Amino acid sequence: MSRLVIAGEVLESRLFLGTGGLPRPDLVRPVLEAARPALVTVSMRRASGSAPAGLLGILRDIGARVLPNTAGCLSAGEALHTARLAREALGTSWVKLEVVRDERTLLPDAVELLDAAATLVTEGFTVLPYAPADPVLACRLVDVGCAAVMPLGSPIGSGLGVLDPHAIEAVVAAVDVPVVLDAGIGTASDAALAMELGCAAVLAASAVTRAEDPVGMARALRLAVEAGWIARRSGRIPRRAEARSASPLTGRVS
Amino acid sequence: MSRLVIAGEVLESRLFLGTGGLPRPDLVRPVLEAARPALVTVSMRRASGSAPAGLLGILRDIGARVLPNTAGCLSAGEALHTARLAREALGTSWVKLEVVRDERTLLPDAVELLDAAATLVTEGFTVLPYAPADPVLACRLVDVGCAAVMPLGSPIGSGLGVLDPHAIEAVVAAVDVPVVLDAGIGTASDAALAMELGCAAVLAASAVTRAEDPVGMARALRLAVEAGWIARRSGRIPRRAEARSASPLTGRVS
Amino acid sequence: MSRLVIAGEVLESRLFLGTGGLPRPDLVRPVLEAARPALVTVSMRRASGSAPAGLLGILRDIGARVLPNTAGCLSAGEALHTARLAREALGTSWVKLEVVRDERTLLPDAVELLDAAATLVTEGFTVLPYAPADPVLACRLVDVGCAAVMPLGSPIGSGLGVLDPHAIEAVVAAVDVPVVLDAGIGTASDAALAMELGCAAVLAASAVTRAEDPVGMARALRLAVEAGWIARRSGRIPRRAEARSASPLTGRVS
Amino acid sequence: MSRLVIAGEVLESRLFLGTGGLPRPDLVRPVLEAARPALVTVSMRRASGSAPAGLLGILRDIGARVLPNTAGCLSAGEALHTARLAREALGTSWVKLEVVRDERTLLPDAVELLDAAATLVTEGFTVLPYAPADPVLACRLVDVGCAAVMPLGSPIGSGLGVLDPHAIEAVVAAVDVPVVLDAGIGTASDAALAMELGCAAVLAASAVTRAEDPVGMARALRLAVEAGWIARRSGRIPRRAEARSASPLTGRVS
Amino acid sequence: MRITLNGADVECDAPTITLLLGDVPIGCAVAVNHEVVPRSVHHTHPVNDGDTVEVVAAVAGG
Amino acid sequence: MRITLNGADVECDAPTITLLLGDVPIGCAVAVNHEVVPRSVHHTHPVNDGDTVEVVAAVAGG
Amino acid sequence: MRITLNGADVECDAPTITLLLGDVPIGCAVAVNHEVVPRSVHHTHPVNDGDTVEVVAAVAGG
Amino acid sequence: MRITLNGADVECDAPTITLLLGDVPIGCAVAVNHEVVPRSVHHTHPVNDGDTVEVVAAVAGG
Repeated sequence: MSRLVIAGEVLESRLFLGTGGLPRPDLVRPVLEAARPALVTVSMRRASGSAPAGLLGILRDIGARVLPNTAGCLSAGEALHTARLAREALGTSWVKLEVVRDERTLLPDAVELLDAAATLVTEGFTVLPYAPADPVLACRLVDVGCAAVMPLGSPIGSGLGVLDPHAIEAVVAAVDVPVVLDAGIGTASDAALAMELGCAAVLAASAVTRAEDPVGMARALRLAVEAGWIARRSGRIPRRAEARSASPLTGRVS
Repeated sequence: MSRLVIAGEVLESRLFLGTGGLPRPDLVRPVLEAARPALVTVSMRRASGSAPAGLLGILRDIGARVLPNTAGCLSAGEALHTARLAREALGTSWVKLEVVRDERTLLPDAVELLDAAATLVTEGFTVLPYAPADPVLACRLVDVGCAAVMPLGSPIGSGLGVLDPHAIEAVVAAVDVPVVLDAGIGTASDAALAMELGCAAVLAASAVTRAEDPVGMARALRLAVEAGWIARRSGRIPRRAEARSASPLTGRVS
Repeated sequence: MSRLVIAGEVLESRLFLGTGGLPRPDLVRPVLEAARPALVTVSMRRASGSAPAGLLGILRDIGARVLPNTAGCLSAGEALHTARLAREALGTSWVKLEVVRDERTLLPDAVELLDAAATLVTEGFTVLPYAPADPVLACRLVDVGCAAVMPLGSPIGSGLGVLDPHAIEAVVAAVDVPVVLDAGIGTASDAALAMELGCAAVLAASAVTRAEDPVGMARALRLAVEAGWIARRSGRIPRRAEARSASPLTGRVS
Repeated sequence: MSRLVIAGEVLESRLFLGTGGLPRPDLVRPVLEAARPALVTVSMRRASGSAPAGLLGILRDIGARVLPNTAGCLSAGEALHTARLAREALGTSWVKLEVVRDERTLLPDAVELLDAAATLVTEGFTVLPYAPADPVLACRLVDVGCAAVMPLGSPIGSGLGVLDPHAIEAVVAAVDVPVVLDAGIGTASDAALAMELGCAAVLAASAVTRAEDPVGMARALRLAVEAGWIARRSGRIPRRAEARSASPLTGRVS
Repeated sequence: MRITLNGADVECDAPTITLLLGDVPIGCAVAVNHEVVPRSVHHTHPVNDGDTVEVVAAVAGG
Repeated sequence: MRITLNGADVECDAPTITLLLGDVPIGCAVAVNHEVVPRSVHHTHPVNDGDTVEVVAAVAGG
Repeated sequence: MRITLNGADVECDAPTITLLLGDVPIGCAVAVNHEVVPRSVHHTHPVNDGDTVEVVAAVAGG
Repeated sequence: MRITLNGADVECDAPTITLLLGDVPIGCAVAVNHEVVPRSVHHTHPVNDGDTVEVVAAVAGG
């Protein structure tokens, strides 16, 4: 596959992964080896004093970048603080920016998001905002300097896939930065569909970590993302209401 | 992937391919190399006296089996005659049995199909019928000895994908032979979805041969079939209307 | 609404109703008054010796015809016997012909159905078969003399609506008798959609009888059937991917 | 139907109508008589000096309120100016607030919309904003004082219906003002579905004015809105994957 | 004599359907040995030892 | 004097809105220099050289 | 004699299938009067006046 | 003195972050009174009575 470039950086995969929710820590490495993600999301949480778990070491081993998120932030201010802590902790200026209205729906708050994105860009961050599937808001996020846009396919962790393919296509058409499908992926066909709609990458977390076999699902999503990406570039046949034979119509035995 | 077995034969891939409709004959080999199908469908047509094109040689080279179809047959009698000619010509008793009502819709005729299937089984054929997505008819086809059932996802060549996933799941639940999604595949996500619904394999033709880049689409479908197969076995997360965070809810910075 | 004609009989409504499953018998009359169905289905069951409940009297009062069904029959033979009993009991030669494979899926068995339909037609019955949404089978049912075809939208009692609108449209296009959407209706929009796809009528039972407010849902379905019927005849706007303003584009204040 | 109340005003219908796009002016009156809308949208456009067409007189005759829109406005400033002109011209402080990003997609601009809404509320307007189907933004619009929220089902004039029912349900759940489905209605089942999702009303324009028979479609939508409203209140049956008979299972003739 | 009435073994000595069942109301029908017996001949149609008699009624259905 | 009326350059010498436009019917409104002018003061509101005058009417919309 | 070969009227005097068609390659098959003729007997199977002969080949299908 | 450390009231007498927390490993960061304190100045940055100190670490997320 041709490679994905965000903010001038070449990424070696079009699958991004969150590992939160895995039932056992020893699954982290095989899941990452099966998924081979370009970016792996992490959250910033109060430390119990000990060193962070081996996640960062595994990322180094497999050559994946860390992408801190601001999950759980309910205001621009909280998100700014979390992003700055993440930059200091991880030495990366990339951030998956999340600002949600409430902890039940986990839906992005367009106003706080735009506010926080604008500030973080001026502070030198590379901002990838988790956003509504709203083409106009996507434009505004790009206007303030976001490096990508990450519309949700459906609510976080819902596994409902891409509820409004038309909206995702509209976001892709509206902006000239990579569009990453974030939230809602449930299984392989969802990921393939997202890529076919024009997304440049897909982020999955619960779909993998809460599957019965996380390693298997990691591998399935990797293949599906590649399949969808190639399919998009291969020019699919148009949908038609009428049938059309692939077998020759002439020369039939009568 | 664990291997597919039909009628006691092990097949090395879960993608079956028809090559009718390719714009240029020199695409046959690269398409087949990209798709690596277990079975490749052919039609029986009046010969102009010369030897058949190199398709059979290519199949031998890449290790794919030939699967003659009875495309274009409008009655059980025509289909029987075509199947017998195919067995003589190709030395295989496998047949993709098609009996359609008319050349416009190309929809399968359950009555003629069942009639032809029963006769062919008694003559020693391994019958894979192209059938309506009807669980009860699928049972009847198995009752008369069909080795697999091939329900349509949507009309032949339409690219509409799987119009009624519930019906395909019901066919899978109803029979204990492999179910092969036949007809309607348009792109990679359709193939992945079919596998996730429980199909044992997918047959594609127009989706590949009439794509802008048939070789690319062949590769995309191969990956998608594998992705969907693995996803099915990995136990996807349940769909839920409510969100659920993959990031920890505790320890957030306030 | 222009009136529905089946087998030469004018029906005053495009809603057919089954009343099985109502929580209380005193709901029968208000439900029927709210739904104003042209036909009301009944089943034939062993009598405890007493006279049948007041259902037939209510039908007489509101001017609805009775339509006996052969629900629960697993073979053509059982269906024939049930239809003959119904004709004797009710003095009508109309029958909603159901032959299912098993009591779990309640899906129609095309082979037994076609067999029973052919026999009943020769015995002078007016046959309305509950059938798979299969255009070819629909043609065959008409070929043997069925007066209408009743494809299922989704499994009986599932409330899943019309799972494959394309298939229902194809059935409508294939036959020149009225197509009645049978099975699967869950709510008003399902009924409207069925009519918009070209159905001549809709049959509902569980959607009404098991709703929290059966009388309300009866009224909703009556309105929805009328709405869908008129919409179909009013020539809906084409679906278009792009927006188009209904407000004037010129003369805007700058 | 129980009556709709917006900003303390009782509205006698749950259908709102735009009449822009009708092929002939003499259709206005019969269309309005068939639709019986509570509100009829108008746009403000440069006058050619003559009196405005008889639309206002017809509205008075049929007892419908006029609802000026700000269609075509690309900024908060333009929308404010248009709303103020409308109030002066029509003597109503109600306004359907539209601020779009561009004239091609006609998609609402959340930022400008929120800005304009806040200002208009402080000036005493009753603001009904045409908005993305974004529950969080809907909350913010209510926070600044909007009297209703009007999420789009699909792009204006597209006839694609409700592309993301889950999102509309989420908007309904998020706010305690009436939710009016605006934009995208194509036919009766779309309107019924919108109501079943919990909308308090539906606004249609192109669906009626550009139908082949606008008067027929107006009537169809009126019935569909009522059907969907009643269905919502009648407690539909749950969707279930398995069948469930409405006919008695016991007492069958064997 | 013994007959099977709606699936149950029954002892009876009614020589005709009418004497066995009385007047069968509208909405009901009778079959003997899997043949429908028209209402018009209920009063003459014999009931014999070993017969299988079914009486069915129309009930609310789907 | 010259004014801009609904986007067009116009020569006029009407000193007030009412003299310029007559009675503006219900459903219409007037703005001068982007400020709405209430109907009640049309007969006194001056029209000055260089003014931008807009007259709008309600039309069928969506 | 005259035969029908793949739907066309043909004059020929070949007494057997092999003499009529030569060696039929793999992937092809022959039917005479709607009966498949196995390759092994092509050299002896007679062609008679009025016969309907079909020669078919496997081609790319769907 | 008393500080608030990750939301808990804590008694301590460490004059600097380094003395309070030791070497903060990669993947962690410290904020004092809601300002991030770069790792490079942990050994000099004072901890004062009443300070709010946060120590956070990267954990598996979504």
